[in-house]
Amino acid sequence: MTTHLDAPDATGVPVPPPTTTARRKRARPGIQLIIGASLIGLVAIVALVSLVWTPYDPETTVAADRLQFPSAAHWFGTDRFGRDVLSAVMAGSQITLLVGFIAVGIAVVVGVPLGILAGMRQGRLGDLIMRGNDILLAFPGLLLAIVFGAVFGAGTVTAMVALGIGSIPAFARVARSGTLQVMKTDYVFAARAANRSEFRIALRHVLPNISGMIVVQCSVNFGIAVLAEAGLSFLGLGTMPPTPSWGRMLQESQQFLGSYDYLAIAPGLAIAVAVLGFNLLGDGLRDRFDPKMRSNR
Amino acid sequence: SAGSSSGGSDTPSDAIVIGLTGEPVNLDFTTTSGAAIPQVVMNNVYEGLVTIDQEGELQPQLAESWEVSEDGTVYDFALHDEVTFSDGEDFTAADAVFSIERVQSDAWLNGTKSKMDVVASAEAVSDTELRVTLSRPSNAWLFDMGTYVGAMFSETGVDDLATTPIGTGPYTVESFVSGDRITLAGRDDYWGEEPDITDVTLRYFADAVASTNALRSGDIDMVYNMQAPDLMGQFESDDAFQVIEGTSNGEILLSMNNRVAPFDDVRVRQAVMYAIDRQAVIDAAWAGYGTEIGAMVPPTDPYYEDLTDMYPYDPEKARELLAEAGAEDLSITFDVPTRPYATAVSEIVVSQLAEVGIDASIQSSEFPAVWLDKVFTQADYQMSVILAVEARDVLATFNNPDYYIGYDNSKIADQVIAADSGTPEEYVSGMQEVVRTISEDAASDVLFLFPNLVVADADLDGIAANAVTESLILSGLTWSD
Amino acid sequence: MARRLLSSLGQFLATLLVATALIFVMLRVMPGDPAVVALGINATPEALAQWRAEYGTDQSLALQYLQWMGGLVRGDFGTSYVTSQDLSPLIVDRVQVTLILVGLSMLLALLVAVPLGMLAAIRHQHPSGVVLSGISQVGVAVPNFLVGVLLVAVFAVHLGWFPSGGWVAPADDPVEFARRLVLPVIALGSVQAAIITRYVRSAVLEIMREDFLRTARAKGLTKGAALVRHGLRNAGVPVVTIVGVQLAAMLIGSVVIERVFVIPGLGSLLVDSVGNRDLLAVQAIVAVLVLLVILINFLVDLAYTVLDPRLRKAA
Amino acid sequence: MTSADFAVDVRGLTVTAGSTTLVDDVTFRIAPGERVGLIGESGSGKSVTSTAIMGLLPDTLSTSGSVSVAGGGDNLLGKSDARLARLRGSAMSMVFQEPMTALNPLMRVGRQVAEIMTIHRTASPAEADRRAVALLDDVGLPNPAETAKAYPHQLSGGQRQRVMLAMALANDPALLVCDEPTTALDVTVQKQVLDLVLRAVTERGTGLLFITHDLAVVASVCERVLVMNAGVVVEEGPIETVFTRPQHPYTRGLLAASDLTATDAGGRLFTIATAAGYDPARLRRDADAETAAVDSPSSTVRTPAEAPAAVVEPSAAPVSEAADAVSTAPPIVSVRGLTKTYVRSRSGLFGRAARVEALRGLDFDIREGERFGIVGESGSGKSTLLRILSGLDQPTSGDVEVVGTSLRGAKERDLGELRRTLQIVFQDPMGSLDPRMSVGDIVAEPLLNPANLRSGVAASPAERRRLVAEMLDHVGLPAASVERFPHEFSGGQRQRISIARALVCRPRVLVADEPVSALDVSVRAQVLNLLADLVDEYGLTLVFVSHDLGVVRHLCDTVAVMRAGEIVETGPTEQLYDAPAHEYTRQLVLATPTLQHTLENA
Ligand SMILES: Nc1ncnc2c1ncn2[C@@H]1O[C@H](COP(=O)(O)OP(=O)(O)OP(=O)(O)O)[C@@H](O)[C@H]1O
Ligand SMILES: Nc1ncnc2c1ncn2[C@@H]1O[C@H](COP(=O)(O)OP(=O)(O)OP(=O)(O)O)[C@@H](O)[C@H]1O
Ligand SMILES: [Mg+2]
Ligand SMILES: [Mg+2]
Repeated sequence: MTTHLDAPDATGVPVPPPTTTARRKRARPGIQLIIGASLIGLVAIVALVSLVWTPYDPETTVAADRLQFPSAAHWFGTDRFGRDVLSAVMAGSQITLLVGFIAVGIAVVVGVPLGILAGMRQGRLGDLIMRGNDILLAFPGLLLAIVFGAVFGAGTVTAMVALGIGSIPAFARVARSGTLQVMKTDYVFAARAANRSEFRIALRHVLPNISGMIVVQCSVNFGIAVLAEAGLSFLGLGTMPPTPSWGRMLQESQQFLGSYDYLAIAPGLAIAVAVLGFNLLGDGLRDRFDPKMRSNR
Repeated sequence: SAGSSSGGSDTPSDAIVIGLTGEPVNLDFTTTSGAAIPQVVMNNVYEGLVTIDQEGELQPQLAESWEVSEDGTVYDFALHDEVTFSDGEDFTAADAVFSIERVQSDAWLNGTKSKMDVVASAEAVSDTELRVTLSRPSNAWLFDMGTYVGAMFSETGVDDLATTPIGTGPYTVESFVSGDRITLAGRDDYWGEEPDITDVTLRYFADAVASTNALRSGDIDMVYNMQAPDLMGQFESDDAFQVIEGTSNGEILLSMNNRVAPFDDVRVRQAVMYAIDRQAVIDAAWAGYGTEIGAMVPPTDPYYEDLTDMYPYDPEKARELLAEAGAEDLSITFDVPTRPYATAVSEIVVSQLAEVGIDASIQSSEFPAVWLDKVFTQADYQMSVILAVEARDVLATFNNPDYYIGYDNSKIADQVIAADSGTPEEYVSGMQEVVRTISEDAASDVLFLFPNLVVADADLDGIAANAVTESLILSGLTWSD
Repeated sequence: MARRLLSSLGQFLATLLVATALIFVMLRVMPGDPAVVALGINATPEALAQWRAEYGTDQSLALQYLQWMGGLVRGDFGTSYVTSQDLSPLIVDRVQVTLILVGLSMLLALLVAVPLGMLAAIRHQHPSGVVLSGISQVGVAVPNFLVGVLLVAVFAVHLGWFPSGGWVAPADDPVEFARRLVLPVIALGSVQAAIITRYVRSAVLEIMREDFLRTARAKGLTKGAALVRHGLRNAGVPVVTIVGVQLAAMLIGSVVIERVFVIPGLGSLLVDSVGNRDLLAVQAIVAVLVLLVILINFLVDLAYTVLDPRLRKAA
Repeated sequence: MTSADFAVDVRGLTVTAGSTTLVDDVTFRIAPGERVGLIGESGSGKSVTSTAIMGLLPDTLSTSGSVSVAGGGDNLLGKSDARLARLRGSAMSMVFQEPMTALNPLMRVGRQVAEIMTIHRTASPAEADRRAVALLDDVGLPNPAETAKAYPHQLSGGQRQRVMLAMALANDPALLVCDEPTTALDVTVQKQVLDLVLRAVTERGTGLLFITHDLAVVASVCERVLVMNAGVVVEEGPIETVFTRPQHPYTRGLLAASDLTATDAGGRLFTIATAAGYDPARLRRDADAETAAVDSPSSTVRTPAEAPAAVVEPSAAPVSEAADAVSTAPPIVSVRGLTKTYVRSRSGLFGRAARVEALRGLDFDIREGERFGIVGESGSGKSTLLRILSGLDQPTSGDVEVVGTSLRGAKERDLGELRRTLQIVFQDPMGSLDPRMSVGDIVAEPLLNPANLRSGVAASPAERRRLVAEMLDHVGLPAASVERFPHEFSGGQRQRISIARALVCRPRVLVADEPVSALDVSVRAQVLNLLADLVDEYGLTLVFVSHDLGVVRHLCDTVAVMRAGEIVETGPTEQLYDAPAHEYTRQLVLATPTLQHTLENA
């Protein structure tokens, strides 16, 4: 499709212009940035701590302890296998972050170079890349995840990879539109006049100047990936038991709604906190990288 | 909806909406496997010469009566007169011959066709007299005729089995909205006693919670074969509903691949048997619903014997056996099909195995496709867990070395033939011996008998809660007021 | 304009062609023999071979692709291996369900999000705007299935106001159809509303900084009037973009809501067909979904052209 | 209060943003029909003042004082938006600087003009549409009925500014505020628009507040002028008086820096700092001489006026000496039949590509040591030509030879020699510096490629640091700048960084694309002086592009005039100015407002 309008990108996030004035003033970080970073920090710390310690082993079942309401021994209660919900929520943050990191990582590693290439080599190659991108755009991440689940077996890895591939177009677009803007600047002409190779220009001028937009896109897609993983786990196509996953905990808690509500509250809150954190972080970063927006928020 | 309190809508008392899980992909069980199809159509749309009642006993259906020859190979059936198919054709002995021969023909693709192998010939003596000759005596055959293998088809009504099944039963399929519902309508011209409820809607839910939500909000009147036992508690304490724990034919089988290490060693298999606390599995995985049966024979089968004491929970013994087999610190993979019961069971089993030093790592296998391909067809697995729903399947499971369990049947093969060909008494004792042998060899661990959990509006009567065959019998249902 | 249309159409078809080829290849590498899945665990090799011959799965890939494409062009998706049913009417049914669900949800989302987003933008410095913005921010972070599950728990199970799910075709019973749609549409629409509110807000904020809005005020329009008369259409482009993106995502994303509310939509059919290894069905559904996504992108493209005269003379 | 004695009355207007004061106690009054100019450097508070009058300041700024508009009642400051909205567009209206963005891109311009009448109910919708066409006709738009149906993007900048004006005048406001309405326009278009404004306000007796940073423009439009510096009006009076007898040193500085025809004893342009030696009165005398020159095109030699001792006539002397030497030197740049056609990327598989003929057959030579100026209006192909000369773009046809390298079809590796000998300075001082790199890195960048160095050997880091420091010193930047980033510098300083980068490898040819047009007059003089010095010092050949004739005239010895991708005239600077042979050149010269010229007319 001819959606090369350098209007909003695939995820619809309005593309901020390259950060020509990024370092302008060390403005105080916005409230969104602070809250977002704190929430993500919280999730990250919990994930790190859970690597070495959780109150109980999140995978060990204790038949005698099943379905206990929150207490001093089990702050968030226990599930139907007698597992500690707090431990499971803590350990679940690992999967959440992992899925986010890998999915976004794949999208960045593939999408950004493609986007830069398409932006720097307009003409056949660039056209070809963007056409391919448009085709990929027709396969949303969730669809890929479901189909890949069939092909390679459902699971965390499949979900991460599918979601990652599904977000490549978003990154390629952002990178391309940023690159197009950077390529129009005089400092790129100056670098050319100074006999710098295209590769050096990409590395030294394009990449640093579009990094702001990429970072914003990363945090947005991180949130999307977390939600998508939860949805997939809800469908039974995401993280497989016994590995704790927030989406699956939520799905399993369904049958206890009305009698053991705490089972739904803990993972539901965890998902909301993580996604909210990434979204706020994204908004905050956007404000920071796009000084135009700053005065208005 | 009918009779239910909270829904508020007042459907007439000849209607019912039943919630089920596991939608049939089509209605043709002759070419498509899976219990969901016979669940709907057997006894409701199709009938057999005989049927299996709620206690697991054979009862006459289209056959008024039958006589078996002295040597047990010739069956003379006297058929009901005035029976018509839903397309208006009369049911005659010729149709029965056609139906039996069809199972043996290429038209019938479903694997269960082997159950008809024993039939040498079938002939229509008159319109109401049918003679079936077996190549050898078989105690199992007549029972099998009560399952969908024995369904009676009309010679003229087999063109579109997938969507338009034509049988002699009290109902016809009115519509099939895939992904949502099947509606059945009572026949005016049914040969037997017409059912009270003539307007039956079967709604399919991918998820047990959704079905109970529908029940609570009055959308449906009954949830049959509920897959979320933890929800039962809420209904037990509610007077508007009745909760029934029926039995079934389904055994939760912890299958071990007898052909590959470490389970090619009988001691390791026995160690697993001792390592599992089956009651704890039932309690945690299935909220206490389910029955320990000790072997792959449900109490409704004639040759049932209580073998639950054979392998009591004894982790110490398990560790000893493992040590003896030189298999301490065992690491195995555990292929778990993506079914609620399987994931629930596997989490407990893994925990219990860990206690005796077996480190089982769960590997999810999508069900049915991946599980069937990998575990079942290629037998590329070490341990798995599956609900075996077919009736009298102990022999199908263990009396075949090529089966995915890979149990060496050399000890039982002859016993089996002998038992099947013997008198009913010899059949029972012979089979009990076979089952004991299988258990001693710890071919696999039957964790428990799967309950058929039913929750229904308190005013609903006549619920056939025992799933002795796959069939869900609708004709007895009635509203109490 | 006509040329632009034609060129978009050409791309539309080209994309479709490549996409279908991709789908085809992708699904051929799917493990699980459809014959075994269809015939079950005890099927004989002869029966399997017979089945394969009947459904043509023993032919070469290229031939199978050509046959499939030939069918697609005629609007024939083939006969399912598994259900032995003609896929076309089934898929048409399911597409309708999904389109109704998604369309109504998007409508609801827009009805809520456009005014709220504008309000949040105009009042971005007032507490009310900040609160609105905060609510939408939280709304975006809540998984829609959670909203669905809670809605069922409260409004269907507890209060009994609405059915807990299920689907009735509008032609069969329009009232029941509407009653059953209320909760799923709210569940799917509310999260979308939160997302779109954020985009409307930022699009309007962006527009509020535009020079021509200052011009409009200099002409004698108040802030609000200027925004309504001159800002909205300009904010339309980014909003149309996000609506397109979200619609595309919802086509498949609605599967979760379909599951919660037991709605027989295309997404559920896909998940079921994948589980049944109903290769042809999966292939057909993915093709339809991809076609719809491409169609949405195409329409979004056209919408840009309608909205923005600057894009009309391009090409 | 009678509405007749003033168009606007501003008393003690003060605007603050937090603790900073943007506009400080500004008081002035504009009589009906009076034309008042407001001048000052960028950031001096001109726009804030005008937006405050219109009541369009953002809520974050606070105001005090009073603003009254004829027919608008007393003090408007602090009145509600709805109340002010009734006055805006009827009692007072405004034309903004940026014609490209000030109109709603999605609405036909006719509707936009008609709207201002329907808003104030001065005409019924149908009547408004009809009057809109008449107004478009009034502001001299061709084919007004058609134009009314056009969208803004289908009009040129000048046409859009006319639409703005039509809009502003629709309801016969008492006050018209114009904030730099012509800064973004070409000189020829600027002249038309200025004439139009002048005529319109005179006809209607509208009070005019005209904001600009261009002294010549203000002199050509206004009767009275306010000079603003850092939010304070430092001087006020009739144009004549203020421009010839400025009382405030700041005013004098502005005048000195604006006057590109005057240099100090060292032959350098005056800057605000060196303005003390500048005699503004010479403008008046010059103006007389100028009139004479233009009036009698036959006289090709300019008679220097009786300038005061401190003022030496423009760079004419040194340049003409150089010119002699130059004419014999071999061409360092040789262009024959150069064309460049851009194919705008196709929008799809079947889309047809649009072609833009940016250059259509250029022929010229530039000789070693020459200072070659290129003037022309926007879009005439100046930048395209420079890009091709510097090997950043390929010619479509024709031959281009720069320092012996033929650029036609040249691959990147063939361009080493070119890159070493030719460097560029760009227009936008911010845009040409990578905001993510420190100044040291920016200036050192050309040194990273050994091919750029005379020696051909890679420079060691220490060597690079030395060369950068030396260069920064040369362009007058402190050594500590190395560590800092572009945003920490002012516009003039940034342009110095840009020049340092261009010269660090000691090129022989320096190509400059409008290097001073984004700068304030005060800084402009400094940068021009620096350029002149460096060209002399390094013996550079200079290719200098500008749309400002004055700048080219000061700096270059040869000028080529471009129009629509063609060179319409080339020749020695003085000759071209004094005896333009081509009609277009003549128009250009006439349209360019100079202080001398306009003061004479005033
Ligand atoms: N909304 C605002 N908030 C804070 N400071 C502002 C705001 N608007 C303008 N300023 C500051 O007020 C000062 C005067 O700005 P103003 O736009 O009036 O300058 P100007 O004379 O019009 O300059 P130019 O010639 O560049 O248009 C500048 O320092 C500017 O940064
Ligand atoms: N990359 C390009 N693709 C297509 N057209 C271009 C491109 N660059 C320039 N043009 C067109 O070529 C013509 C000449 O442009 P150029 O930038 O050389 O003009 P200019 O004289 O430098 O104008 P200005 O004074 O505004 O800088 C214009 O019509 C412009 O739109
Ligand atoms: Mg200004
Ligand atoms: Mg230019």
